[in-house]
Order: sequence, then C-alpha cells, then structure tokens
Amino acid sequence: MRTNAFVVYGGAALAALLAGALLALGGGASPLQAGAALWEGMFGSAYAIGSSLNTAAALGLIATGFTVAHRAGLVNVGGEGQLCAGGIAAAFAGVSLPDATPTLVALPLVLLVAFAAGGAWAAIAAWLKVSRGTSEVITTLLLNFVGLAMVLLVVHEEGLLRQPVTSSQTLPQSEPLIEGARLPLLGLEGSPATIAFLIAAVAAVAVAVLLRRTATGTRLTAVGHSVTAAARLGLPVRRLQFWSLTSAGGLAGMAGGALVATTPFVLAESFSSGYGFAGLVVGLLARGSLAAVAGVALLFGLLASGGMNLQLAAGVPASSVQIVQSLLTIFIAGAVILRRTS
Amino acid sequence: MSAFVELAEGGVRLAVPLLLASAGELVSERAGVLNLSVEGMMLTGAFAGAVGASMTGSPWAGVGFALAAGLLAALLQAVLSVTLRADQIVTGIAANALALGGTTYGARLFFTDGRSVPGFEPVLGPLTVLGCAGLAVVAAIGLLLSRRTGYGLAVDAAGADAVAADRTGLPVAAIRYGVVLLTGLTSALAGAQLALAEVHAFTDNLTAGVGYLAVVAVIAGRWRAWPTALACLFFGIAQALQFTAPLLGLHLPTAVLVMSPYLIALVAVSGLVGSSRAPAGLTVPFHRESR
Amino acid sequence: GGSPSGSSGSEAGASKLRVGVLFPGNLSDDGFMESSYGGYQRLEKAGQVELAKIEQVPAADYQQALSTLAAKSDLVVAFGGQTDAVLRQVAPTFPKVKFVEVGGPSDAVPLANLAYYDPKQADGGLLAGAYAALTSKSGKVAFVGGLELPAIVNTANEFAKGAKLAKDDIEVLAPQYVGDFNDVAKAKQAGQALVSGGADVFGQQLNLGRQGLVQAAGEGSGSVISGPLVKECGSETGVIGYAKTDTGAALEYAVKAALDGSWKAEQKAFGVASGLGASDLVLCGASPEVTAKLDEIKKQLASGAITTP
Amino acid sequence: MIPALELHDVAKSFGPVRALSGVSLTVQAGEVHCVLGENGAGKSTLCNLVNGGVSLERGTMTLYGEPYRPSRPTDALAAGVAMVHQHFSLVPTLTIAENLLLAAGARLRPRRRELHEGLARIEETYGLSVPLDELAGHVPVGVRQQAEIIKCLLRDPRLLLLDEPTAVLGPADVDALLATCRRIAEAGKAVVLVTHKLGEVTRAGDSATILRGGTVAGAGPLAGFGAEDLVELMVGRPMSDLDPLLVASVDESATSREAARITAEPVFRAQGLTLSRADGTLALDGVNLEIAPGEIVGVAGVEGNGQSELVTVLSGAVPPGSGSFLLGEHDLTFATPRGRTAAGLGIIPEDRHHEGCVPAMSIAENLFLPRLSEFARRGLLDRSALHEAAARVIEEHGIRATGPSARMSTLSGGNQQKVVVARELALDPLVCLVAAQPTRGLDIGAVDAVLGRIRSAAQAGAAVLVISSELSELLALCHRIVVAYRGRLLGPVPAAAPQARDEIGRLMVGAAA
Ligand SMILES: Nc1ncnc2c1ncn2[C@@H]1O[C@H](COP(=O)(O)OP(=O)(O)OP(=O)(O)O)[C@@H](O)[C@H]1O
Ligand SMILES: Nc1ncnc2c1ncn2[C@@H]1O[C@H](COP(=O)(O)OP(=O)(O)OP(=O)(O)O)[C@@H](O)[C@H]1O
Ligand SMILES: [Mg+2]
Ligand SMILES: [Mg+2]
Repeated sequence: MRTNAFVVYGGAALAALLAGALLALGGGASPLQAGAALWEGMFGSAYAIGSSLNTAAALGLIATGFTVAHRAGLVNVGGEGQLCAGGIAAAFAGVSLPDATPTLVALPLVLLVAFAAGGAWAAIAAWLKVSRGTSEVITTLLLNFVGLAMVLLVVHEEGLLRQPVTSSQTLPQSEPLIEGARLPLLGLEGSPATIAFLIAAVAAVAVAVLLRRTATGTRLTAVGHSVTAAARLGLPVRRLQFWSLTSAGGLAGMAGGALVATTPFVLAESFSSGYGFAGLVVGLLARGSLAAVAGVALLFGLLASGGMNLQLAAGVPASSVQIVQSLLTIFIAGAVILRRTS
Repeated sequence: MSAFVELAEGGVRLAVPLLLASAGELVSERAGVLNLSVEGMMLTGAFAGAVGASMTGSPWAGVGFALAAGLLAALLQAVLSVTLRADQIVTGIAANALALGGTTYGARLFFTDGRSVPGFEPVLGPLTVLGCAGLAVVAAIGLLLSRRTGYGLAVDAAGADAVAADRTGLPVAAIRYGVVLLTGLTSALAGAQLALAEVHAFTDNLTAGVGYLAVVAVIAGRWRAWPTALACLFFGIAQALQFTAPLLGLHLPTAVLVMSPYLIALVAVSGLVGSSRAPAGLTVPFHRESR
Repeated sequence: GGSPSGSSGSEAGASKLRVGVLFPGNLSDDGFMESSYGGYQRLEKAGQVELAKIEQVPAADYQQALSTLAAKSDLVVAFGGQTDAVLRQVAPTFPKVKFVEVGGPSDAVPLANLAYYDPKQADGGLLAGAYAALTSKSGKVAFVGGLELPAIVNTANEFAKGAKLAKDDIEVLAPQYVGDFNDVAKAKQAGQALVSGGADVFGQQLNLGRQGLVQAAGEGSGSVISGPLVKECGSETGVIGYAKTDTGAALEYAVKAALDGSWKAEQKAFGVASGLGASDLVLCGASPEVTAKLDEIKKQLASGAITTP
Repeated sequence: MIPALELHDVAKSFGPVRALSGVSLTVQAGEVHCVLGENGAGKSTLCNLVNGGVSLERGTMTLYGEPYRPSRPTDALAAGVAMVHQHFSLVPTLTIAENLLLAAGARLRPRRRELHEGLARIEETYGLSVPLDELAGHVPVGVRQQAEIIKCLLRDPRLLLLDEPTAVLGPADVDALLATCRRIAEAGKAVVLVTHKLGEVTRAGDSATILRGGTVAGAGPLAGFGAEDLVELMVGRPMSDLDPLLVASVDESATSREAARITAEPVFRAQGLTLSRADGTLALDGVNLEIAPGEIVGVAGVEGNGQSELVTVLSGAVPPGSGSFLLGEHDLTFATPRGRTAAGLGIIPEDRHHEGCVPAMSIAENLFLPRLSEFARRGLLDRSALHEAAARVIEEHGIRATGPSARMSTLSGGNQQKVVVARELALDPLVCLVAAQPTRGLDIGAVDAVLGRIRSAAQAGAAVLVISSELSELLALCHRIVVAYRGRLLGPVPAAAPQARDEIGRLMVGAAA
C-alpha cells in the first residue's frame, strides 16, 4: 500500500515535471537549466529551506485542521476565511497589547486569540450544520469571500485596524505587532524559519495521535461514516461535528495568526496569499493521513521556493510555474484512482 | 433617476454572463457534479474567444473558438471527476489555477501590442446579439432540462441517487459527462460574452471571480431554476450598486458591497428562509461495484 | 523569456553590477508594472548590468523574494508600495546591498541603504484633470482608480485640483474605486455609472481595467486620458492623450546612480519638477489654445509654482 | 426446450473473499426458480452478475440460448433481464410516477400516457398498483417494493430476478407477491427468487438451487426435496439440530407450549406515547405497554401501523409528542441514546445499514463503538485488547468474516445482523431489549442462533420487546403478543393459546378495535 502510494505520487510528480520541461523549452530556457534552478531554489540554501518551512507550517496547520473535520465527515472549504479571521484577531491583539508585554505572555495570547477567531468563524458554519443541516461545503466556501472582504474592511477603516493616517501616503495596513507578539526564529543559521514550524509539527502529531489512537478519533470516524448509526449508538454526534469543524477553523485561524506574526508583522490586504485554498488542496490530497499532510505541505512549500528561483535563475515566467503546480495537483488527484482500485 | 436606470442596466450586464455560467452549473450540480472550475472554463472561453475573433476578424468565429475551448476544458473536468473519480473540489481549484496560468502564458505569446479584438455592439438596451443569444440558450436549458422533461428527471436521478439511477438503467456516467460538457459550453459562452460583448479584449484573469459567483448563485438559488436566475440578477445589481451608490449619494465601504452577494447566499442556504437541500449525490463519485 | 543568468552566466559577468528587481504584480498589466518592466527591458538591451527579476509574488512570499534577490545582487529595486513593510525589515539585514522602493509612501524616512523613489503619479493626475476640464463638453469630468491606495487617492485629488485650476466652473464627480486595477468588466461598469452621471472626460489610474473604462466612455461618446504608458496617438480610439508616468525611469536612474557611485539613500521625486522627463502629459489632437494652457500649467509645475503632494 | 438462463462454472471474488466459485445453474422459462443459501452464500452476488451489477470473473452465461455477458444494468435491461434489489433502487426524491417514467428511458417528453396504459395492463394481469404522486422516499416499504416490481414489469422482461423481496413485507403483502411471481411465470417468463423462508419456497417455487459458501450444494425440482433436505443443504446440519421453535416457523404451524407465568414487577413501562406524522395524522396514538423482567412480548401487525415509529421513539431518535417511557427507575422519555444505553436498554434497529452499524468501519469498532472508553489506557485506545474482545464475540456468535478488522460492509447482510445482535446483547446490565425485525434477512441457521440468544437474554432477566412481521416466529418466541393497529396496541393475546393465530389475524385488521 505504501510503496504503491509512493509510485502513484512519484508518477504524478514526474508527469508534472515533464510538462514543466516542455514549458521551459517553450519559454526559451533549457529544461536542464530549469531543473537545476528548481533544485537550487528548493534545497540550495538554508534560507530557501527556512522559507519553505514557514510556508509548509501555515499550509500544514490548515490541512491538519481539515483532516480533523474530514474525519467527522465534514469538508472544510473555508480555510481562507478562517485564516483571515485569525489574522484579523491576531493583529487586533498584537497591536493593542502594551509594548512591554513579554513574549511568553504575548505570543501565546496572540496565537490563542487567532485560534479562537478562526474557530468562531468556522463555528458559524458548524452551527448551521448541526442545527439546520446546512451543507458545510457551501457555507464555509461562502464565508471565505466574506472573510477576505473583512480584511479589506479592517485595513481600510481607520476606526478599525488601519494604522494612524498621518498623511495621504499612509498605507492601508495595520500597525506592526508589538515585539513580544512576533514569532521567534528557530535560530538556525541563515534561516528565516520561525517556531511556526514546531507549532505545526506538534499540532500534526497531536492530531495524528488523537485520530488514530484515541476513542475520540474512532468516534469521529464513526460520525464521518454514518451519522444515523453513530447517533443510534449513543455518540454525541452534533457535539463531535461542531467541535471538529470548529477546531479545523481554529487551526486555520492559528495559521493566519502565524502569518501576521511573521515579517513584516502587519496585517495587510492580501496577507492570506491564497494559503487557505492551498491548505485545503493539501488536506484533500493527503486523504486523511497526517504524514501525507506533512509531506504534501512541505512539497508545496518547497515548490514555492523553487518556483521563485525558476524565475530568478532561469527566467521562466511566473505563469509557467503556476501551470506546473496546478498540473501536479491535478495529476495527484487524478491518480488517486490507481490507489483505490489496487 | 438616470442612476437607477444605470443600476438596472449595469445589473443586467453582469447578470448575463452569470446566468449563462450558472445555468450550466445548476444542471451539473443537479446531476451530482460540482464544477468549481466554472471560473477556469469561463476564462478559457474568454481567451479563446478573443484569440479567435482577433485572428479571423469575426466575433462569431471567436464564439466558435470559445465553445471549442470550453468543451476541452470541460472534458478535462469530466474525465477527472467522472472517470477518474478524483475529488471535485481539488480538481476544480487546480483547474482554475491551470486556466489562469495557461491563459496568462498564452496571452503573452498572442496578444502583443496592436492586436485588436472585434466584438459585438449593443442592440437591445445594454444587450448585444451575443447577449440575446445567451439568454435564449439559458431559456432553452431551462425548458429542456426542467423536471417536466425526461432529460431533467434523468439529471435529477443521477444527482439524487446514482446507484438507483444506474439500476434503473440510466447511463449515469454519460449523463454526468453530458452535464459537465454543457457547463463547459455555457461557461465558455459566458466568458466570450465578457471578452467579446463587454470589454472587446482579453486581459489576464479577465473573469476575476465571476465563475465562483456563478457557483454561489446556484447555491443561493437552492438548486432551483428561477431562484438561481433571480440570484444572478441580484448579484449583478449588488455589483452595479458599488458604482452607482456614489451617484446616489450613498457612501458604503467597498468591502461591504464586495461581501454582500456572499452574505445573501449564506442567508439563503442557511435555511433562515425556506428549506435548502443540496442534491444528495453532489460531489460523490459514482462507482458501480463499491458498496 | 528573460536573460538566463545561471552559474555560467555569473562567471562571465562577474565584474558587472548585479541588479535584482521585484515586480509583485503582473508584468503585462498595461500599467504600473508594465511601465516599470519597460525600464528593465531597456536595461537588458543596454547590457551594462546583470539583471534578474521575480514577478507575481503573493504577499506571504515578499520576504523570501526580497531576501533571495538581495543575496544575489548589489542593487535591489522593488516596485509598488505593497512591499514597504517587508522591505524595511529586509534592507537592514543586507547592509552591503542598496535597496530602492519605487512608489512607496512619499513621506517615508529612507534607511541607511534604502532609498525611496516617488514616480509622482499625482503630477500626471493634475495635468490630466486640467486637460479633461479643458476638453469636456458636458462640464463634468471624473476619475476612476483601482484600489483606494494612498498614491491613487492622491492622484484623484490632484485630478480634481487640476480640473478646477484650468476651469473653475467644472464639475468633478466623486471618484470611483473599482476595487481592482485589472478587472475590465468592473472598470467598465464604473465608467458607465459615471457616464450616466454626465461625465464625458475621464482621468484614471487603472491597469488592465482601463480598457473597460475606454469602452464605457466611448459608448457615451466621451474620452479617456490614458497612461501611465504612452502609446502612439490614434492607436486607441477614445483616448485623447496620455498622462505619462515612466516608472521604469526610476529603475534606470537607480542603476545609473549605482554605477557612477552617486547612489544615495534619498527620497527622490520623478515628477515634472525633477526635469528627468519621467512625468509628462502627451496630447493627441488638442487645439492650440488647450495646448497653450496646459504648457503653462506644466511650466508652473516644473518651476514649483504649483506643487503636488 | 432452451433454458431461459444458464450459468456455467462462474466465479467472482471481492479482494480476498471468494463470493462465488464454480457455480452452474439452469432456469427454465415459465418457472419460479428459488435460490437458497445461508447468509453470505453468494445469492446477491449471483443475481448482480446476471444483472450486470458486478462483472464476471470466470465462466459463461447464456440467456435463452445466446451468449450473455452484461457489463452494466442497462445491458441487462436491453436483454430483457430486470431485477428487484435486496436494497432498493428507487430515487427517493422523485415521485413514484417519475421513477417509473425513468425506467422507460430518458426521453425529452416523458410518455405519461404509455405509462398509464402499462400500469393498467399490469393491474389487470397481476393485480398490482401503487400511488403515483407520492415521493418514493416517503411511502412505506411495502409500497416501495410493489413499485420496484412494477418498474421491472413495465419493461416486460423475459427474466425477473427478485433478491429477498419478501424480507421487508408483512404476511398479506408476501401472499400477494408470491401470487404475482406465479402469474409472471405462468405468463411464460422466468423468475429467480432469492429467499430464506422455506414456507415461501414450497408455496411459490418450481425448482431450486442451494448455495453454500459460494458453491452449489444442491439443485433440482422442488418436488424432489423435503424441508429437512433443504435446511440441511443450506446450513450443513440436520434440521433436528435446530431449535424446535424454528422448525415451527418452517412448518408454519404453532406448537402449543405451556403458558409461562411471569410474576415480577414490570420494568418497561410505556404510557400514552403519541407521535404525529408530517401530515398531521397520528403514527402512535396512545401506546401503553408494560413488560416484566424475563418476559418476551411481541408486536405483530401489518406494516405501517406504527411499529417502526414505536422503535424510533423508544430508541430516542424522535421524541414522542406526549406520554412517557420508563425503564425501572429511569425516565427515558427524552433521554439521549447514550443515556438509554447507560440505563440498560439495548436496541436492534430495523434498518441495520443506516442505523445499526457503520459499514465502512471494522467489526471490532462496530461491536464496541458505544463502549470505547472501556478500552482506553492512559487516554489511548488499546487496539489489541479491542481486537481480542472482538475475536471472542466473532467466535461465540459464529460470525463469518476474515477477522475482527474486516470491514462491516464486506459482510453479507446476515452476518452484519449478527454483529448488531451481538453488540446489543453484550450490554451489561441488559435491563431491556427492543428488537425490531431481528431475523430479517437471516438464514435459518442464523435465525436459530439469534432467537436462541434472545430467549436466553430473557431467561437472564431482561425484559424483551420483539417487533416482527414473522408471526410464526413471534408465536414460537413470545409469552404474549400485542397487535399494532393504527398507532395503538391491541391485545394482548397469550402466545400459547390454541387460537392465538386466528385471534391475532382478527386484531390485525382491527376487528376487535
Ligand atoms: N446554538 C449553538 N451555539 C453554539 N454551540 C452550539 C449550539 N448548538 C449546539 N452547540 C454545540 O454543539 C454541541 C452539541 O449539542 P447537542 O447537545 O445537540 O449534542 P448531542 O449530540 O445531543 O450530545 P450529548 O448526547 O452528549 O448531549 C454542544 O455541546 C455545543 O457545544
Ligand atoms: N462489494 C463487496 N466487497 C467485498 N466483499 C463482498 C462484496 N459483495 C459481497 N461480498 C462478499 O461476498 C460474499 C457473498 O455476499 P452476498 O451478498 O452475495 O451474500 P448473500 O448470499 O446475498 O447473503 P445474504 O443472505 O446475507 O444477503 C460475502 O462473503 C460478502 O461478504
Ligand atoms: Mg444478499
Ligand atoms: Mg445533548
């Protein structure tokens, strides 16, 4: 089963690479040169790896949450909106704490607030699901767009989060978070990796243990497979559904908090960078396995770094990189059937 | 007064591509396939339409190109979600990214300076011939695939219970292929409408989320034809309001207007008004031997 | 394709100045980024320096993009104000690299190795406003912008100021912000709303979206003052002139300054008053009286008799 | 004469499970051919092969002399083969008329007139009719079953496959159905009937094939078999080994027993339970019932008289409109399912696929889902202990499966039911057991096992309520029987009374109401 998965994903990656080579050729760069640039971009420096880790941490948190909800049969399409809610809350907390608040107090507080806000955002959909049976796929999808617009609103309105407007040149973004609220670096030489990576890793391991080794995990699975049977067997179905989706939102919110608490430490209009959607894709591709979540999140993070270097060192346009990344996703999703039938 | 006329006209103008795209999407969702890739199909259609019109000098040829490209994009989605039973949400999102990257890449190659894109001119209020044709297509879909026809029933059966439909002898896979391809055609037409009737040009990411809005309209319309059409019109007006509001002396933050269609859809589906049931088989792939 | 500069390339041009450029947006946006990229392409042709670029970067990757560029360059130029907060964090970590931000806040304080170049889009706005007022038949003009960003709001204000300056009974409708520089359909709707409000000549600060505005204006037999890119007069119907803002000139200036050792961490304006020719108004088929009146305003701008923020 | 259907040496496996191997079978036109066999013997798989629902692995099929190999149900329909599935195949959100229209193929203009003509013809020939304008998901199972059969007949098939069509029907509906089968056969078509009930076999069948473990254990005209032979071929042991009360159910003649004397105070007390349906009519109309420890009470009645609703109220799926339900000291009227379990109430639900188990999970998980906390060690689940416990239950209850970690969905219907029964009987203490259709779909050997277990649960002190459409089973098992009629419980009738069967029959049509 495991080698099989390896073959399937490897094949998908190979097919995507092939398409990439063709595109590079079309763009005038030699595929070999492009390959070298991609490799160098991914693994060439401590800096690139560190950046990839940061990206992977955000995507991994979202995908981990996705997996929890998915285990209970709920598809959380709302990572982007929850990420926005978490980012907004983290920014509110991070700019309003007294300047001297120590990291030990400020940082956990900011992340907790982000978790709570992301959770609350998802709880809207969760509540509609358990009380009215409204499909969470739909409500969370809609809440994404509302969340994105909320960020627009808070960074543009002075009464909300916009930094004090001193001149007509003041950018529509929040003030920077206080020192104590910023994510410390992991401390690796020349690497921008923050402890977000540790947080994401801990979350993934904790969730893996919860889902695979505890009674709660088995109960969530039961709810995910059959709500009627689980209810008949005395499981607190609504509570399990509500809290699984809410915690998925919480983890996505925490990812938003981590984004705001990383350089440049402000909340700005497009801070979410589509990570919510990317995290959803990671979660869906991982198909319930936390190991796969970690792997795919890292792959996506590395690809982002590699793609950047493809532009820089091989002059490949950004659109080609985007094409290759989407093809990779499509191939992996399409190849799943090979695993299913064997 | 003229501001209100403008509001109505502006609303109708945006509603036409929305109606087209959501007409296909509604049928597709009724049959159990969620095409988040409507956005990508529209973009592909818009690009091919602009290329075709520009190359041949005829906007109708552009429409032909758009339809062909839309079919191709839809075929990809159909193979993925029906034959390969891949996750519809992943493939939808990825297909949109692919369409965006692909058309951007293509536009670099094709639309060098000085390429003009011939388009359609308004003939009926804000509507062009293409717009009118589009509305006719929407009406035809509404009539031919309503629940009063056998085809409409078959579509509903495939979406409500694919296993039962299969046992009844309905060709579930063929039905699903058909509706996805139909969505490709109407979405491409919607894209062509944007590129050829509205802006007479192709620009990167021309559709800018209209396709997602079409999916939302289907949801807000609770999988019924008339409410979906109404939702499209309403979204069109909500967007037009963004620009007529200042003329009416209203100052609302842009963000509030941007989020309003989604909030409306949320209220509509949350069952605060009436009940809402998605087709039971929506996003569930059909496989005969599994149980 | 750009200029491939892999490991072999860097050996050959080891002595050349290495310049890294960040374009956060889309290079063919028919506006700000494309104008900036124009400068890049001119430098590429000249071949004096070794160039590398990164385009279309999501906000979360700004830091990585800038740091990666800085690690491989002597001079890093970032276009658009959106990277400001990150740039201020990254620049101090590469003290040997010169940084330039083009289009950032014009009141920002430069850092030891970070200069701010202001392309002065407001100048173009002022001139466009005057031109619009002078050519309007309905007596109403209007401005359409992409996002409600400082530079854009400024330009809108200057547009209104310029219009009043040229003709004090002109009515300037409230500016419209589309919410996106590149959304053609929405820009067209904004234009149509203004046309129905009576406006017939438009100033704008849009990129790809501008085409929509031009059409909306054309349907109402109005006209648009295009820009920042200047194209041949008559190549676009419905366009009566170009408010030129050559942001690419700022890149060329930065390179030149770095090459001849005159580079300073300064706040530098590239408006009409700078005399660098990066800002101007190109008229297409204007009457001699209109041309004369505008030349007068240009002179006042150049001499500092009129200033824009 | 050319046989209608001939299977030669066919085989089919699902992963490691050999569902069928080397099966040959011949069905003649004009006969009702019964397929018998214990749970998991491969009967449904056989039908699905012929219907194109699963693909053939090895062997050949001929239909009326021609090679036949359908790759999907549509092919089968085109060849004149129609099937009524063990689990239904009507689209629940469409009306019955719409479902029937679709069966004629998707056309732009649905042929309503043809449908009505076809229905008139079927009503005339077979006496079958259904309400057309109701949603298929909203009508009682009996009606759905009829609609399924009509759907098949509209196609005028040459071969009709019926997979356990009688499992969900009441006695009157069963009679009608068997009569229909005979008429279809007399009209020159071939009918394949899958059933577990030997009484039905002897009443309607002409010939039979008996499957065991995926192979043919015996075949031939029914005249050549006695009931004993059939039972022995099916379960592999002689009928005399089985519980006498089962033999009773096979013979359909009640053996009279001593009336048991129950003296203890009742623990199960339902008082004035009411429940209204969506249309405002009463599904339950003041249900009063008391059961003492050790007592087995049966609920008989024609399907749709409130039996299913009584179980939903007792299981807590739906709160009653009024009335109360007490178990000993505990008021369970509005308790959660968990609260009910804690009070010692075990429930075997009617619909095992949706309520009784989680098909995608393992047997072990299904067995212990409500009691997972018992397997928690320092917060973590002790899976090896779980599997050990499950293996013991599997052994004890004779569940046919590859092991504790086998997925529930890979079990045959009967074995799934055994898992459900095992789980509910394992409650400790088991104060009361409510069993709805506990033997539905079970082979005779399994019925023997389940009834035996219910009886021993009662002997161990549980109050037992059995809802069943098998009157003979109730008569053999229960101490007294009440009859559901329009939402009320009539009776009771002591099961041991000599005229019990007649008395119950009268109550079922409301004679004494
Ligand atoms: N209106 C609401 N607002 C916020 N949270 C809610 C709301 N309704 C329900 N919840 C959450 O959902 C959970 C489930 O509620 P409910 O009591 O219906 O569950 P249950 O399945 O009956 O569980 P149990 O059997 O343990 O009582 C509650 O614990 C609560 O946290
Ligand atoms: N889709 C499937 N996947 C895996 N195993 C299956 C599948 N379908 C059937 N089986 C297995 O094949 C065997 C035969 O199953 P089948 O459903 O034909 O039995 P049956 O005779 O109809 O039993 P019952 O009387 O309980 O309905 C069983 O062991 C069952 O577990
Ligand atoms: Mg069966
Ligand atoms: Mg509760």
